[in-house]
Amino acid sequence: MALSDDLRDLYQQVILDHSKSPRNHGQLTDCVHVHGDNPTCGDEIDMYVKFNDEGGIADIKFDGQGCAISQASASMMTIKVKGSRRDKAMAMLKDFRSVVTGEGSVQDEDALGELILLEGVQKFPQRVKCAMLGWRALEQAMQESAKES
Amino acid sequence: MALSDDLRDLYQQVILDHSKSPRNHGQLTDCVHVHGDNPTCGDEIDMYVKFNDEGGIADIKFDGQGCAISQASASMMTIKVKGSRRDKAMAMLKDFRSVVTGEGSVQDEDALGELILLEGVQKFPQRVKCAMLGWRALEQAMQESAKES
Amino acid sequence: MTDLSHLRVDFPILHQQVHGEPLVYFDNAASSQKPRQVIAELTRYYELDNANVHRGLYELSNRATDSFEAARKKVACFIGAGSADEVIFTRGTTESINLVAQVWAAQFLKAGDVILYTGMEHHSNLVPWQLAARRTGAVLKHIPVLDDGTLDLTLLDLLLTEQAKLFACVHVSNSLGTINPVRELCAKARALGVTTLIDGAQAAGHLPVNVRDIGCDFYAFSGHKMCAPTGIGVLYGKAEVLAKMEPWHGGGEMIESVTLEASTYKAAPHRFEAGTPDIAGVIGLGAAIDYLESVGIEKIHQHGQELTAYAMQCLAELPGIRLLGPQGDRASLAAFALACAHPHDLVEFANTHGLALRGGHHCTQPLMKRFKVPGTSRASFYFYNTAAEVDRMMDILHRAVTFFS
Amino acid sequence: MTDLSHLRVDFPILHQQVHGEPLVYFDNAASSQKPRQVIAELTRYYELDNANVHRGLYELSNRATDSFEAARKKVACFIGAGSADEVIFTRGTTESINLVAQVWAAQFLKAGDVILYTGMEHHSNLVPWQLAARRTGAVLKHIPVLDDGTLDLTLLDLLLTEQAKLFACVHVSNSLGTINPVRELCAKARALGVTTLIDGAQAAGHLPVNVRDIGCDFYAFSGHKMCAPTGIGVLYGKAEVLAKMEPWHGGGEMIESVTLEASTYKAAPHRFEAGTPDIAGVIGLGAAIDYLESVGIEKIHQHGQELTAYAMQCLAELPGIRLLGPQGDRASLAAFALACAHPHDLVEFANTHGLALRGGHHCTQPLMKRFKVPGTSRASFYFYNTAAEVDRMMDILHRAVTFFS
Ligand SMILES: Cc1ncc(COP(=O)(O)O)c(C=O)c1O
Ligand SMILES: Cc1ncc(COP(=O)(O)O)c(C=O)c1O
Repeated sequence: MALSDDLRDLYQQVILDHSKSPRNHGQLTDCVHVHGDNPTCGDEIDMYVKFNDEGGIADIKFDGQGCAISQASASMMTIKVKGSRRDKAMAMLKDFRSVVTGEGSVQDEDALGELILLEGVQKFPQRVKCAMLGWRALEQAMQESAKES
Repeated sequence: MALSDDLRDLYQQVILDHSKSPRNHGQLTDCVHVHGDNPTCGDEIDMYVKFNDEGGIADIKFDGQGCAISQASASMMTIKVKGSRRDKAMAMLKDFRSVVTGEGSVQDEDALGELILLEGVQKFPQRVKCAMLGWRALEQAMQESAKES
Repeated sequence: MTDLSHLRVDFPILHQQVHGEPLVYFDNAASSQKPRQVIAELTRYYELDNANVHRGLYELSNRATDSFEAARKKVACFIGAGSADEVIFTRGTTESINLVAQVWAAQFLKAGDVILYTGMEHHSNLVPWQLAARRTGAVLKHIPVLDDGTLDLTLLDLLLTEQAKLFACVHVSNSLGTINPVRELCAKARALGVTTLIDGAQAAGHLPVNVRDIGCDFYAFSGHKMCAPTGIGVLYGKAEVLAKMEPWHGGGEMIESVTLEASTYKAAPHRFEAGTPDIAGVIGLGAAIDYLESVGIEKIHQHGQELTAYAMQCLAELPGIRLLGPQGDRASLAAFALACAHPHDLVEFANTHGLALRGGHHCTQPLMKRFKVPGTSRASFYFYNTAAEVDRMMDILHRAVTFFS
Repeated sequence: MTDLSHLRVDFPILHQQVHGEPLVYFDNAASSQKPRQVIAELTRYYELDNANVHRGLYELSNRATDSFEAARKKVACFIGAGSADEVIFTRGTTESINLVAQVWAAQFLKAGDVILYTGMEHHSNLVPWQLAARRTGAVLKHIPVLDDGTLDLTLLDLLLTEQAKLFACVHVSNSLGTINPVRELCAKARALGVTTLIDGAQAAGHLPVNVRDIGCDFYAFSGHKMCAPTGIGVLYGKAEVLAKMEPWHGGGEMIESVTLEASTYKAAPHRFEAGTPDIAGVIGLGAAIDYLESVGIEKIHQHGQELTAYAMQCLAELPGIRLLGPQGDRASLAAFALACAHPHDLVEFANTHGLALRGGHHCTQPLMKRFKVPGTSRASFYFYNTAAEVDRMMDILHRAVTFFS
């Protein structure tokens, strides 16, 4: 029955809530737009990011369809990174990857806030790519904005 | 030990003798020339046939390289078909195929003469195509001569 | 209901616990399980007869070659081919289709010719034609799918014309369960001189298949979906059509004579089977056919229809469910979307209770777009599945609805 | 002499009588036998884990996928590849070479470019290039073979030039036993920007192979010749080279996104593995590698060299024998022609005494022409063969000489 507990961990109330009512859902104009997908699953995400002059994240919204994990992860992410400096967002990305894969050490757990709840993904290695879907799109958006400037 | 007996049957002295000193070995000019081969084995034969006006076999020689069975069969065949009428040669071809495959019935055993010795091939189905190599070439030569006339 | 549960003893894999609960394997459309008779035949072959085929003159090689070619005859019989020479062994449906999309298409398609397929094709019957179209300049068209999961045949006269040089169509849809009227479609195509390829991945071993009755030029299927080992499949090709086709791969077994500059080739089927074949796989496929025939394809089909009808009826009662595919005559699978849970979440939940479902696009992305779903959950059955297993599935799905709502 | 006869217990097939005498299996270059560990792994897989890979989110599919990808890593390690992504699974050497001769050649060869191979290539490394040359207009050249069975490297500077765009070369000749200096050849090719493909069918599993040390762009081999199941093989491709290559077959597993009109594709290796792979075959190949590594490739190589040296020495005493191939460093096979008997007759005779030899052209017709023989008889060994078996062979061959003289 251990796996059922793990499952409960994976789909905690907060996570289901985010997946059903994702925050920062929608689109932005005049922004960097990245489309990300998970070919194996068919999950898709559109990430819209506005950067400020220093490369920090001024505004962010997302759109698309996917499983509870990918939706909740993206929703929680947008809350946390909105208004962040570039290096801060990068650090969170790195830390979050450690949280879901269980590899490497987390530098600043506090910064992740409730994103820590996605730790349950560790027990479901197939879902790591779901949890990372939004983050990978953000990473790409940051790379593109860096190239432009 | 039954198979050893079969093997002795397959390679009777007469057969080995024909394979070592094939009769009607060589080439002819002004004749129908057919090249036959056994792609799986690499056996090759060149059959040279002169037809008379009625389509009978006036002269025949062969050349090439192959196993004892294919060489002996071709050698014995040339002796038997040389001077034969077309329909007679065709009948022998059919009878000989029955002898080596064991399928169908032999119409005129006497006509085949010592070719009957190749009956041992029945026990070695993989060698049927060896025994038939020269005959298939003859068959093709007869078809070509029929087309021409 | 037709009960074939006595056959479950033949399938060792079914008798295991997964996460503390009995395994319920409902992903048969992706791959079937193997009876001990097939596994035993592989072992027998490797322990007694193993040798390379066609080129040996010794006992083991003769035995291997005999079993190998006997399996080809079994396949020919199984699908009603005119001769064993019409049976080409491949890795599976995908390779079979690619063979045609490379060799036949390169020879017979030119710019502007139409390749017609349908909106419910598996990626394996779409992408090869897209690649062929890019190479030849042929144009791609498709027959759309109606809301009930059947083909929109009102457009057939418009689409299936003499301009269409090839018509590729799935026999049984792996995403909808639709059984397409391939016989009628091929008859119409034939009348227009259009070459036909039927993707039988979900049909062979599930319902009676007779390629001469269907009247197709090519028929492709996979062994692993019908009790045979992985890595073996078949391309049936009509003798007249194969006779005109150039070789595909070059190598051993397919040649007649080779020089350092050029070569000549054998006739079909060996022409298309370069290199050492999957000998054990072919012999295993023969054993699988023996097994299926001992059960009876008609019985397997009937069982599948009954079990699916029962599952569809149970599923319909789930709150927020949307069932895809036709209602009446259909193949043995049920695909659905639940309002409360994305397929991946549902399948993950099911797995924690030992239930193997598949969630996703099922290699039919265009069809998912057509039905405006990100993916579906799918339960697909084979003759060893039971109504009791469907009941267990329903119990688990009800719990999932509670969990995710 | 290195004695590995204790391993014979692992090979059930070896312990049988053929025509009343103990089987002596000396056709290992055509296909090797399988240890019980590999057969057992196939059974284990089918009885416990069987499911389709990569697309499932349930236990069986996860287990199958894990074993499948673990086998890819084992292969990468086994041949010293830089990463598992450089390992593409195919049916065997022949399919591996055809993949390159179709995809790479279509992209990178143009009319007048030279494809260079050697006079000792297997048909599987000749015919694919002949077909590629016909499609692209490339020109075929070859390095001739000397009387001692080695390549005529005095012509190398003349033939291996910048005009050559591809150099295809067998690592170990299946007809002569020659071990070619592939490292030196590839170094020279690389310096000139020539892409290289090495046919490792007779090398992998027989001697240590390290593709990065060899420095080739492609390396092809078959599982069935190295204790693995039939139907599975490998194409190694250098990451930079694979990254530039277009897809080959279209279908499931190799796509990223598909619409009814066009598609995008995954990166290597999955880009080149369309459709359901031979899952059990791949896992069986992994088990074979485990087995070979537990024996030790160095030890296998040494045993082969010693046994072959012994066999060559015994054979040399047969009246009217002509031994082919180099005398010194060579692979574990002996090919010969007897004045008194054609290979087919000899092999037939051997078979009646339980001895499995091969007779014929060994898929190297041009080489047979080169040596002016209709074919040869070949005894090819693997680590489970013994000196006592060579003695039995000699006894049978002596009797054959008497019989046919
Ligand atoms: C040197 C060589 N290359 C290629 C092949 C072809 O291998 P396969 O038939 O497994 O594709 C063989 C074996 O027959 C071989 O010995
Ligand atoms: C309808 C259909 N076509 C083609 C395929 C491809 O079969 P395979 O992956 O065995 O090549 C499948 C199975 O995945 C299928 O369901």
